[in-house]
Amino acid sequence: MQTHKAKRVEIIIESIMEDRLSAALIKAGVTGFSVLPVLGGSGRSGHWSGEGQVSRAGGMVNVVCIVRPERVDSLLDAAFEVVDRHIGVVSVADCEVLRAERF
Amino acid sequence: MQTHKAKRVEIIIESIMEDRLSAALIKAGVTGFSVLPVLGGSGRSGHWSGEGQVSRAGGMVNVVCIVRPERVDSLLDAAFEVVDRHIGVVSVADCEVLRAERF
Amino acid sequence: MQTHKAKRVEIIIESIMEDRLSAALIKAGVTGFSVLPVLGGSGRSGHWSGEGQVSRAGGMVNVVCIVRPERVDSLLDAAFEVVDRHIGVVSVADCEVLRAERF
Amino acid sequence: MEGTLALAADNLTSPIILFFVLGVAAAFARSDLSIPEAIAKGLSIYLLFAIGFKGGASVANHGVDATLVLSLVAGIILSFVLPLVAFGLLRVMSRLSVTDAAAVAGHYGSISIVTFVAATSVAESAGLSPEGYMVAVAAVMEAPAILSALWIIARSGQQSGEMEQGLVREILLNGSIVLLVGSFLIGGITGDEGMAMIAPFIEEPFQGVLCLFLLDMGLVAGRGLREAKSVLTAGLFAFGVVMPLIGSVFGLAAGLALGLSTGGVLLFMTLAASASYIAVPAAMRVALPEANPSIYLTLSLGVTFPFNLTLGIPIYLALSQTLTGG
Amino acid sequence: MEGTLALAADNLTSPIILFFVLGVAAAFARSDLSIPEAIAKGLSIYLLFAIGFKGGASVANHGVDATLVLSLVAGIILSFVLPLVAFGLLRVMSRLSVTDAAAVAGHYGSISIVTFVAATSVAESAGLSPEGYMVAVAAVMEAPAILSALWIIARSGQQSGEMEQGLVREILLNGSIVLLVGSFLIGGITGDEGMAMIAPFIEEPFQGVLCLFLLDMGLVAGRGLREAKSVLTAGLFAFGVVMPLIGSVFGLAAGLALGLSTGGVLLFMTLAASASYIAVPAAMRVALPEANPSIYLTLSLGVTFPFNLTLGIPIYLALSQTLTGG
Amino acid sequence: MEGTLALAADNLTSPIILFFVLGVAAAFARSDLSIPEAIAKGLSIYLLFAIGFKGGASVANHGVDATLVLSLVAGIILSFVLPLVAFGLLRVMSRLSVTDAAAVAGHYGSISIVTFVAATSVAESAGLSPEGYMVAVAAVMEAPAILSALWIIARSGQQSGEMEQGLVREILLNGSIVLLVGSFLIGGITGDEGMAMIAPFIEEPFQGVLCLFLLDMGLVAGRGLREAKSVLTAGLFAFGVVMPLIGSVFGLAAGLALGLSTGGVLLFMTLAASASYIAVPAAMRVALPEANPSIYLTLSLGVTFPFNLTLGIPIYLALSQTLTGG
Ligand SMILES: Nc1ncnc2c1ncn2[C@@H]1O[C@H](COP(=O)(O)O)[C@@H](O)[C@H]1O
Ligand SMILES: Nc1ncnc2c1ncn2[C@@H]1O[C@H](COP(=O)(O)O)[C@@H](O)[C@H]1O
Ligand SMILES: Nc1ncnc2c1ncn2[C@@H]1O[C@H](COP(=O)(O)O)[C@@H](O)[C@H]1O
Ligand code: NA
Ligand code: NA
Ligand code: NA
Repeated sequence: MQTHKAKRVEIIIESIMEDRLSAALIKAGVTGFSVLPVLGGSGRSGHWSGEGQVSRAGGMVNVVCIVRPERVDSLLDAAFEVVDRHIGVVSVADCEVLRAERF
Repeated sequence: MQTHKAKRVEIIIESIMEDRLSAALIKAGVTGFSVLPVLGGSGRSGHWSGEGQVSRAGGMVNVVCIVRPERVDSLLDAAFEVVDRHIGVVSVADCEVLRAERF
Repeated sequence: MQTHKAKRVEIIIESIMEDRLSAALIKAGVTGFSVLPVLGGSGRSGHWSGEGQVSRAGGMVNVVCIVRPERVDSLLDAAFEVVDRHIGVVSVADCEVLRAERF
Repeated sequence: MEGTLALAADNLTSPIILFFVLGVAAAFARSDLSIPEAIAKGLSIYLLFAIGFKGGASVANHGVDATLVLSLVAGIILSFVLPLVAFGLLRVMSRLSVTDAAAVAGHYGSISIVTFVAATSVAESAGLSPEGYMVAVAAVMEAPAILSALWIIARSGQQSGEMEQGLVREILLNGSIVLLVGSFLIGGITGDEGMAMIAPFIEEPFQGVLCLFLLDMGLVAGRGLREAKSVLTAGLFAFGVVMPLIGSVFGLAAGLALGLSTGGVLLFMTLAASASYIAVPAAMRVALPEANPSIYLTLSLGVTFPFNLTLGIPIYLALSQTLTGG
Repeated sequence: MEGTLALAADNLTSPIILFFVLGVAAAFARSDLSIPEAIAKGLSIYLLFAIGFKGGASVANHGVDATLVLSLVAGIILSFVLPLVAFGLLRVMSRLSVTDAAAVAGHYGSISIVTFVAATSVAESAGLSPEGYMVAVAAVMEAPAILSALWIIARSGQQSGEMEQGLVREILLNGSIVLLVGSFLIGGITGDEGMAMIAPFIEEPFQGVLCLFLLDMGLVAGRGLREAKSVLTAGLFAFGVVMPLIGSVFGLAAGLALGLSTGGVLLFMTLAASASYIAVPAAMRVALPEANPSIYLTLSLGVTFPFNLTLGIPIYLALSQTLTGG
Repeated sequence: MEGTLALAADNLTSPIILFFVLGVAAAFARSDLSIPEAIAKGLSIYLLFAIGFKGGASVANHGVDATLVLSLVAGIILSFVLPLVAFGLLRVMSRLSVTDAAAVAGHYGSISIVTFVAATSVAESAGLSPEGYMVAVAAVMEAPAILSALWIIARSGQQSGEMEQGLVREILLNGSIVLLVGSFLIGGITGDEGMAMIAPFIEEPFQGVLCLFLLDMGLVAGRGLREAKSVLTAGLFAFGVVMPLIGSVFGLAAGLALGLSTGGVLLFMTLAASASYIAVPAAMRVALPEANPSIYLTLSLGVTFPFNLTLGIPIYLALSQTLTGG
């Protein structure tokens, strides 16, 4: 099967920032992304869990974004703007994709 | 810790196609996979969100499948069959695994 | 954007073992991790799905942990201890991160 | 006529409709109000469970007769036929591709269970007691329309119409049909005794749960309309209003021919007039992935559903009352 | 005897059982009907909350006496002892490994709260009023059986029996025990006044919620049976039917020795006869990961639970009525 | 005075408070008892829906007058002013940074809807009938305090106070405000007729749902307290108890000046005394990410909420009864 080089960017960010991140990604010309739920976690700011939570203050989501390698820099710049003052983790990895015309 | 080379295939696909994809993967000799929920996303066909949805029409899932490198081609062929006419993203990345006898 | 080399460890493990894994990771000096839900899957022990489940016996979670490369070995040792007798999958991949001071 | 207007006005200020409006308004204002997916599914399970059971218990009370069977047959036929009508209409009124038009047509042959529930409430307020088995008619009308839509595609020579193995079983055994039919049968078997046991669960809170569910539907419809403004041409919008009226006439004919009560005729009209937004969209994503879902979802949930809820049902009630003399 | 048969027949057509059957049938037919995980957990929280509170309020009304304490002690002893009986039986009736047999045995010493609730309904229909503190007996019987199972393993020299630190606390404080006991205590403290406040929430809708929960259990059990057909040998199946009968005899002896009312004896028999499918499976996954979960889940949820629901409870009722003269 | 003590004692043993205590205890004991996130959100949607609707229906019954408008204005002013008081107090009583102090202050200007509901129950038990529009006052008090907190930051020259575009809309249209106000309006429009339809859903089960919700709040609060023990200095703890008392005096003054009924004064005191734990934390995470959430959440949910629930409300009731002669 023919595959094409791409980058997989995963951004773990507070739920309340999701809309702002989406908007920034779209502005940066990203053609697609998916948002995965996160149940809980741990970091320098302590332990958290979404269980029983009513407020949107606490939770986080994992935004997965597969892009052509040449787009990754503008994506990271856009993501950084949003994440900057906030907690969260941005990682980038190499991957290959089927159907490259979609990216 | 001793690790072994493997491939991590992640397939973001419509929920309604999950059963067909599972069946195809198993037929292709894949020994295991896990299905992760997706809350929403954006792509060429627009924005979507699972919030408040009752129909199974809308949602997507992320099927994660770790395989030995030599199995990845038949896996991709099988996945492609199912995804072909549908929206969705297939990506492959290198990884290492513990307990290689499980794959 | 300046990025830094890191390792992305993903551990798919039974929900009931999550607390023990968290404790082990923290003991091994891991600075952060996130827990993602898993809806279902398939493996040598058969097919499972969280749908309609009340008991915590069945489900699994995906623990994602991004660490500096030099920490990955102690992390894997810690994870192995917990996963050892249990079902589950441990994978490691290279990635790059923004804001390396957080890891 | 005046009665109809009064009723329509009354209907427009019922909590059910106002909560739908609240949902649409919140979505348009981009409020973050939302109902968790699991809760929305829970509400829908409750509604199917309750109306299925009530229908069955009512049949247990009134006995089964030939009209039940004939009504089921009529429902199946309508569900097969209406997509052909809708498809023809769409080819005239819109510029949709064959695939998109067939997909939309499939939705209008099938039914919307919440519209059915709303019509039942209106029937009860008007002092009517529709045949309990109309719930079963609703259930049998869910699926045939899908087959019709696929047949239209197949006939048009489009590649995508081929019936994948397993699809028919999947369509016939989809969760909402199984729950509705299952609850109907259990209500029928356990009758008054069963009803006495679970009435406090399925009767008293029913209207309140319905309000919450309509709030959710409003939120989803509003979000859909916001996103899909561009696909909604004038022609399509007109179709979304005209088709339920045409469908209701078919339902009226069937109801009168079967000799149903006034309430039964009203419900038959409503079923024929309503468009699916749960079962058919899911089937279309599997069988016709090329069809654009925002077209059929926007039409069904964003145009036809609110039309039926607000104006359609009062019209169908007036017609059924006039023509059955009820 | 005739009364028992009539009751069993009646029982078989109660909505509760029919919804369980519907769930199993839907799973076997591979319908996509499903209850979201969060909703299933919500239903189970509701049931524990309601029966705990009702039990406590009833104790507040009738006062505490020595029998309460003795019943708790008897429950704990039964929960410790029954796994030994079950293990012995399994070694005779099946070819399970020591680990698998011990894991299964642990389930049969513990209890199934839904079976308990179903028996309570049957008791009430039969005009009995079981002691309110039987809920507390149910709670104390959840955990000891797990320790028994681990002790069996440890004695057999298997490596896996070692008691990990924290496990006992985890077992004793598992969510369902805490919620059941907590609600029981709060019901006991607030008594009639508390009951008056929340009765419309925990009494009226109870049977309806139970129906939905049993639908879910049927779906899960059906899916499990479909997947695990291969593990269910004739010997194991027989064990799943014989063991509850044996357990019920232990419960009967305890109930009679304690001088409980007819309803109390029925509930004690039911507790002893029932097998856990929530708390014990979770503990076994932690403590005995080598044991095959599809064996114990299939037996407990797929064989013993439906057996108790349909035939077991009427038999226990007949026995308890005959032997207490109630 | 004696009456107050008796009431406080009574209050302490209400199921509502005991379920909160159960939750806290379970969290401290590290039980795995938990309410799924979707269920917790569902419970909170139910509560907002119910109290909004009831408030609106009650206004429909009693008519709108100038006091309504003046009460809304007073609520808005209080919500703007109280954060300034709280901020001043915090600078004296604690060593929080300007950012943390402003964030905490914002919570105390806003309100906790569950505290409001608990006070309503107490009012009803005491035979009072508060003005229905107090629900609307609660709604308008949610947001202004957030703007006050950001203004404090901006004035202090801290960089983070800048008002991001979209934030104000987000704050004003947050889900709980929209649902509460929407239900209030619909209750007002549909009045008695609407109430008759959905009363069995929003009135009878209300107290039971509230118990479950408080169990959940106890679990969350307990988990928070366990994690955040270190941030809770003596000064902060004292603030969490003193600030509601000060707030209640402001509420008292407003209520008396407006000439509200005894129940209305009680509710105004409670609103002013309570601290937000849903809307404000979310806004603070967006606007002031540098502020430490465990400080404001622990104070609001772990200290002030239980204080109000147990001691505060009885005190406010005693004061309002004495001073209105009610
Ligand atoms: N190294 C990491 N790997 C994965 N997730 C992380 C990591 N660090 C932080 N997180 C997630 O981000 C949240 C906030 O992190 P922090 O800002 O370090 O408190 C944590 O609770 C985790 O959910
Ligand atoms: N590049 C991408 N990275 C991650 N997810 C994507 C990407 N493109 C599409 N998706 C997901 O697939 C869905 C359908 O994509 P599309 O077919 O482009 O509309 C989107 O709504 C996303 O959830
Ligand atoms: N190769 C794999 N890739 C992804 N997930 C897996 C894989 N193998 C097993 N799993 C997950 O781990 C569970 C238990 O696997 P097993 O121990 O093989 O039965 C499966 O049900 C899957 O959820
Ligand atoms: Na129709
Ligand atoms: Na037992
Ligand atoms: Na306040």
